[in-house]
Amino acid sequence: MSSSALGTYAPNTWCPGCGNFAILNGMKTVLKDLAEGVCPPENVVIVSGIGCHGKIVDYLDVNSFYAIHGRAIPVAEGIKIARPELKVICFCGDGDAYGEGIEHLIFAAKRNVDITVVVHNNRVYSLTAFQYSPTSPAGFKGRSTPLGSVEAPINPLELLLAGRASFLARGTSRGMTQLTHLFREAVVHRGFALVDVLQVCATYNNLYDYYARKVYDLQDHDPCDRTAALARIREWDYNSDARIALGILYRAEAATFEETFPASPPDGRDRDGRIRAFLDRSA
Amino acid sequence: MSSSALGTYAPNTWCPGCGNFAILNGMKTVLKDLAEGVCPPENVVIVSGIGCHGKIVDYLDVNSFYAIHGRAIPVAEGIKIARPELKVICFCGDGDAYGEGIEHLIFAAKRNVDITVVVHNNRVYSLTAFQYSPTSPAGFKGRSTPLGSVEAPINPLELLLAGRASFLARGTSRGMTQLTHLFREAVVHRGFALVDVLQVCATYNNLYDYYARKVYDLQDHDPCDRTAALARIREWDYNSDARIALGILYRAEAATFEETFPASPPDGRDRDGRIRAFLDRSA
Amino acid sequence: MKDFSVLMGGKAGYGIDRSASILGRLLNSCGYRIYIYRDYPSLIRGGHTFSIIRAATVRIAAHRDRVDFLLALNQDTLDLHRTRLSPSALVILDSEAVRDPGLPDGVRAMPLPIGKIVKEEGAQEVMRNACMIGAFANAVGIPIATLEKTLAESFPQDADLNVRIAGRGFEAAGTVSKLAPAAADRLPLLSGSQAVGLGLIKGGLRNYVAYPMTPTTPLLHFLAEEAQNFGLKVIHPESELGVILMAIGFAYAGQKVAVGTSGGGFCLMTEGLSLSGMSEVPVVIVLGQRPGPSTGMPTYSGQADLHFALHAGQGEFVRLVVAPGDLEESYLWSGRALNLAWKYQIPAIVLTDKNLNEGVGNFDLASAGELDDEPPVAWNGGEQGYRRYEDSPTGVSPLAFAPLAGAVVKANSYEHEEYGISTEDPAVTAKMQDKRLRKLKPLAEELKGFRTIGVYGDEEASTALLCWGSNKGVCVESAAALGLKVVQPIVLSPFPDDALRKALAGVDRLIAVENNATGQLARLVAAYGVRVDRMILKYDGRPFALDELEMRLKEALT
Amino acid sequence: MKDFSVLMGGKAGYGIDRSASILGRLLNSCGYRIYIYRDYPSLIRGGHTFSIIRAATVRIAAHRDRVDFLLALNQDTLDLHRTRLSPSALVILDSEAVRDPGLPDGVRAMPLPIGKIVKEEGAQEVMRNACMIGAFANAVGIPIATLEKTLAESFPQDADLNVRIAGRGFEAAGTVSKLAPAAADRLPLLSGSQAVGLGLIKGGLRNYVAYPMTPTTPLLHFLAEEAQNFGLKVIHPESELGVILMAIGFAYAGQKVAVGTSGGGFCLMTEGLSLSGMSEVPVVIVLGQRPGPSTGMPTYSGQADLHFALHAGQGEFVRLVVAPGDLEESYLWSGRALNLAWKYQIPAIVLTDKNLNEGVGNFDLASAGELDDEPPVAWNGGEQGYRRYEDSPTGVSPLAFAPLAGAVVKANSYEHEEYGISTEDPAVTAKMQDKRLRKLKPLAEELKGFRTIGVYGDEEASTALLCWGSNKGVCVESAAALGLKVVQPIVLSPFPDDALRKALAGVDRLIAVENNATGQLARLVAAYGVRVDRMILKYDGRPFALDELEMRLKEALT
Ligand SMILES: Cc1ncc(C[n+]2csc(CCOP(=O)(O)OP(=O)(O)O)c2C)c(N)n1
Ligand SMILES: Cc1ncc(C[n+]2csc(CCOP(=O)(O)OP(=O)(O)O)c2C)c(N)n1
Ligand code: SF4
Ligand code: SF4
Ligand SMILES: [Mg+2]
Ligand SMILES: [Mg+2]
Repeated sequence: MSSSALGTYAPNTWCPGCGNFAILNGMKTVLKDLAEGVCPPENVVIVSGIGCHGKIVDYLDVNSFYAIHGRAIPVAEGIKIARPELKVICFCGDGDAYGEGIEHLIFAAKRNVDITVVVHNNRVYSLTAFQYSPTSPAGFKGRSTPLGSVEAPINPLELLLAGRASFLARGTSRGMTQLTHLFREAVVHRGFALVDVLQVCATYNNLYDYYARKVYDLQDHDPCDRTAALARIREWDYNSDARIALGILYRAEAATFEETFPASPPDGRDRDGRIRAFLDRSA
Repeated sequence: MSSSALGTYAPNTWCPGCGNFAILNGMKTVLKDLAEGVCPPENVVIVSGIGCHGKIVDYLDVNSFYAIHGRAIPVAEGIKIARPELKVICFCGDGDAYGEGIEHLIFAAKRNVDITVVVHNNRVYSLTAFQYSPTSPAGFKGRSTPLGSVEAPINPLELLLAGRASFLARGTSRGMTQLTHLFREAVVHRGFALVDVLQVCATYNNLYDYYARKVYDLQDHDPCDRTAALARIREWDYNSDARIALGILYRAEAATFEETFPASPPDGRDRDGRIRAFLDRSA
Repeated sequence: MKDFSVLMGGKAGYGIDRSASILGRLLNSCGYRIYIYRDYPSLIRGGHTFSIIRAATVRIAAHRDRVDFLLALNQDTLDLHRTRLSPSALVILDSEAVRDPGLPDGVRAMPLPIGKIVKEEGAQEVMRNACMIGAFANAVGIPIATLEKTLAESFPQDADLNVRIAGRGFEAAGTVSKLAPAAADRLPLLSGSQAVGLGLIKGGLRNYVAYPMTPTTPLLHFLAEEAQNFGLKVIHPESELGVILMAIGFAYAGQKVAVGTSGGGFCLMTEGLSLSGMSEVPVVIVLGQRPGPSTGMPTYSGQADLHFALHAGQGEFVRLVVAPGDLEESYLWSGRALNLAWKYQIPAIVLTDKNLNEGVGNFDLASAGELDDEPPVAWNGGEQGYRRYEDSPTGVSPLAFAPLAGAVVKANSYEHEEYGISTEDPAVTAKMQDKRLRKLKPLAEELKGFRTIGVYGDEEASTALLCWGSNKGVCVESAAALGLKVVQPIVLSPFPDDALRKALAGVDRLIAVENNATGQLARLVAAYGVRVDRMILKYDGRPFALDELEMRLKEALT
Repeated sequence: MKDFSVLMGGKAGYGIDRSASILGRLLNSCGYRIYIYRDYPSLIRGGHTFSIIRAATVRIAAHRDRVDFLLALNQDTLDLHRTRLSPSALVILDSEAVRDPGLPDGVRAMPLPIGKIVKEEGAQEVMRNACMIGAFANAVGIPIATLEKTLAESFPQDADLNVRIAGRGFEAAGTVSKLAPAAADRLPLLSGSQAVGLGLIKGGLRNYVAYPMTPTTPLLHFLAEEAQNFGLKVIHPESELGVILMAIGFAYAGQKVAVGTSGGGFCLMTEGLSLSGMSEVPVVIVLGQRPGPSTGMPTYSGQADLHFALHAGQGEFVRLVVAPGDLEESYLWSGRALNLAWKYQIPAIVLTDKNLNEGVGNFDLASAGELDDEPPVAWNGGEQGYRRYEDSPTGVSPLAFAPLAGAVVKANSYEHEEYGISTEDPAVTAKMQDKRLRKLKPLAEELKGFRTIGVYGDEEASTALLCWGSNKGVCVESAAALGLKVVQPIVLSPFPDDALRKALAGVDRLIAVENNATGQLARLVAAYGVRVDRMILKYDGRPFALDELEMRLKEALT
């Protein structure tokens, strides 16, 4: 199938130069490849939160659930646990997944449910027109913090490494080939996968040049080496002025929630008989 | 003042042998000492979640807010930000602070609000009569997981270290002197402090003997050494069968939210004049 | 004895609850109909918990304050409940644990060395329960064989010891009264939670997702316990936010799902409820009420969340709200709620309370009504491709579930057009809002085919009681005693106002009986022009007892 | 011209919004009364956004669909709005950007080389706005001096360039009509959000806590911007759960606090709302409505959350719910809500909508009504020590705040006794529930002293419009035109049913006008025996335009 076939008729309303286009195109390529290979398009379900990022589900012509702000992840978990044969991919914002609904992110990682979470981390609340987010640097002058935020950001990758996520990667909206690679790896990874995309918000937080100066691709980094992963992840804390590693930071093998969960006998079984038996026991 | 003066007339309804008694008594001692020293009792406010742990606010005759399940921490933050002269101490459960409301824990640590959070970590939902909690080991057979939970626990201390908490300690409900020491240090610490208490639930998760075999007190450990702290914290993951370090694991100096927050001019000022001035600007 | 009550009490964690159900089984097996009321504080050990086991020759669903047998294993039980003793009550007490009672004359005491017996048998203290049960059995003339059988069934492990100790209690006691059972058949004893669970299962439940919260925790435990037996996935996530959204994920994937909670947890589900309404992804919420506001009194009962259930969630969408009044209705309407939620792709709320969920009584499957696992309206392929929100005369769009080649299933929380893509167009917005609300009519029509309002008592009576939920049992029984009519709406949304007016034909005095402080059902019917003349309200967390309500009714009627 | 409308549109992010307020200021400074309607989609750049600036010689609070001036900087603006053009409208267009319009005869086109002018001045494209404003000024005969003054005020930085470019636009245009302003004085222009914010500040607000959500985000921005000026702490926490609970912490500590959100965020606040009711810790929630269910249409307007606001939260507790209808009411009732919440220690909800929050108009402080920072009932010491929940004839307990030597302040979400310790005692439970609900009476009494129901139009008319919230403006104006009466409840809980009946005296036909699909106010008044004869509903996210409502009313009246 052609990746254009993956598009919808919905007019795209992202700003010119928005980093979300890269995520959209990267994911199209991956879905196209999947479709030609292991996974027919009808086996893909994408879920999103609410924010500029969320609009991506309107632009991809595959099964989707445009969920609510901060709560895309539990929807994705439910879908995956119900039908493990589905590939479930979640698109979240930084306000969305690292703020409003961070508890779901942490518990999805804890369970190691086999879903992919792509965070459009533009480090700002964009759709609500410019407030600081959990990954905005201290001093960020958004419209809810006109004198500058007094909070230092969280390091989502460090948090999730501590939370036993089994796949952690970081990309940017300028590195299409890399992004596509990371998406593919994340989607095929068995278990919970997070891709933190430093998606540039051209309008409210244009860090293209900044990132251009700071980022580097991981060379001979062994993602299975947890200590190395932690070192790379801690190199930049989303606040200070350090080098920013891109690529697959961490990867581990671990049993998934849905495969470990006690398999319940097939349904369509004699429920009537079992109900009657239960009632007899209760007499 | 006598520590008995700190008690109320409320009948104590904890089970015989419950580890919560140690937390209650330890805290009484600390409050008593504070009262004789730096902090008169009326400057203390305790806040709790809902669970067996929460009952502690009924048993301590100081200012208190018996809040709702999982949400004690934002209440404590509000109180502290409103009146920085108050000592605010939060008592939470593991289901409460590591589950239902973990987002608040993470953001209170991120802000470094100067509150103390004592988690009664009995690694089970007790008041609701026995379900697994976020720190229950994999395979835990609670009443919501009769075949054994398929989830490995989170390591709350590792999570909060990654979340930049400025004070992290662990105690048990068997180590009164130590517990008292940890509480005192946590309460006087300037910034967000967490004490994870391995509080034994005598009825549903009696780990007295287990802990007795596993725990050890930190010797010549430098809590300001983050790497050492991480090593000690990762030594035991709340799941496997390892040594369990007790004591102050991590401590750092950091500006608090309330002292960094832009001081707004004193109130009781000429608001009428300013409102009129604003209206004139808008004409 | 045609109708008597037994109270057994003691410290929490000392097997009172278990003993109560054994006493229930015992009398059930003697051919009585049973109702058990459970009263326990929010603590794990200690305090005082008790159960009242009522046995009668006819079916019952309420307890009496007045008890005929008091089984006292500790002093509290006697001191706290002596006022309940009927004039000719019998008090069986452990003479080792309970001081000389000094009982009102007429009341007989039967002191037995229960503690001593248990020690002699080298058993743990908790086995005093078995000994007491044995003594009671003999006191009411239950044959030793029946006693032994019930105990053996009740204690899979160490049956022998329990049976022996019960036997010693039996010997020690004398027989003071005679049974006069009626029923030939034997009906199972269920809690309301079990009835709800079985109804959901019969209706096709595949998944249950819940975060523990009294009074629906027993439903979580029941379904988790029976998951393998009935082929369910039962999941306990991080919070009620996780619960409702995970459930919506299950439903999107095509699997019937329910969740359970109480007021505080329901608050956290309201955003998901509204999402269910907008995305038309069906979810069933079992909302067990307890006294509020806020944490309130977790282990007690109330009916103060009716209007919250009716109006929770932003925006306007069709919802089904049902409040079953007894075990059969709990079974039937839980299953129906699941089927109707899927048929109309709407959220449904099964509104119960602690009293209904934890009360135990006889369940009659035969009389409960037909229930099946009804499939939703499925998409049959078709040329112009799949549109998740295809407009239709009923407002219902055919369902397809991933993975399905040729169908792209797009669910959306934004306003959206038929394909599922977000829209801000005014015309499309109005059209899709109409489409969703159009489902109200066929739903209301279909409900007309069901008994949405229960009518009991003297059909001709000009005075009627208006009640809902767990008050059904106590109202029906006291109405029978006082020659009144009872009108009990089971469906609360869409509200069956025509059926209500029909039910009220000939009624010139309407008395609302509710477990809240403001008369929530009374306020609801007022919006449909039905005036309530008087309200009998109780909001101390305890349900009405039969004798209590009869007394308050007599006051009201004079 | 005594009453005319100007429409300016373009891509989002190209200064349309700013230009609209400059046009408003400009006409305001000419002695007109102004109302500005803003219409924008949920995106940041592109799409199409527009504003209608209406100017009249009398105070107005609604827009017309029909416009007399269309300022088109791009093709969309003309194509999308040409149907709005009045017979003798003037279209000023940038001849470089807009193709030959082919306008209906009667309508005049004024093509100007705006793009070219701006290029010549070496300015950015966005400055085409200034040029267009200049052209418009001349077209309606506004003196150049007035234009320059307004622009200079509006552009603190690069005023000169803007003034110069506006001047070029002015020169390029001709004068086609004459102003006929009336007002001698000049009233400030405010948005509803600003009016709410100023009212809260006047009422003693110390803290504002919010998580951004349209349509209350502008209130967050306004208060954050003015925090230093008015001595506020403005905090944006992790979620609405954090918001409401942090706010309750502020209030426990004795500081007046408000929060703001919309439907989805309000869902997440309902558990805190119920906590506020039980713990008697006052919190004010500004609930800005938008079309739902769920995410719905974030940047548009609706009135579908009335019953949700009235019944949100488990259990029964007293709440104040007010729905201001214009800027002065927004100011007055936001401040009053704050004071009353503290006086009665209850939660209060200020129910607004996008149309009210983002509409801009003249604000008259003098006519708004008196507002002060009223102190709550304070504890005056006293022998038997402090009891946070001390029972009292009004149900209100004196407040003390930590740190206060000699007072232990215990707040509780569980049912509790007077000191604040948890209880499960039935008698205490009923007593404390009564104590909390007793506050309803004095609150309702005090409200009787206020204008809780607005009555407008022809007092003698037998046909009345029933409306609430932002529909006040459009209803009052069309009622005046059609000789009808308008009845507008401002307070919705405790509901002023007596006042409503009084207001409806002599009315024999009642028409509800609401921005929802089911008539929520109509349903509310039905519970008080007031029958609505007809409903005029609109639920496409757009508020009623004046001409639109008049048309629908005429249909309804014939
Ligand atoms: C419960 C709830 N709260 C608030 C909002 C309003 N809202 C919509 S998008 C958004 C945040 C957007 O930030 P982010 O998640 O980073 O997404 P971005 O726009 O940056 O892609 C908010 C607060 C909402 N829709 N629901
Ligand atoms: C929103 C909400 N959900 C659920 C509950 C019911 N509940 C009360 S305590 C509790 C959990 C107790 O576990 P934990 O926090 O570990 O406290 P513990 O009893 O073990 O001390 C729950 C789920 C509640 N009160 N509120
Ligand atoms: S506001 Fe930022 S994130 Fe949103 S579409 Fe524009 S550039 Fe992209
Ligand atoms: S149940 Fe466990 S935690 Fe609760 S009081 Fe008893 S021993 Fe303590
Ligand atoms: Mg963002
Ligand atoms: Mg616990």
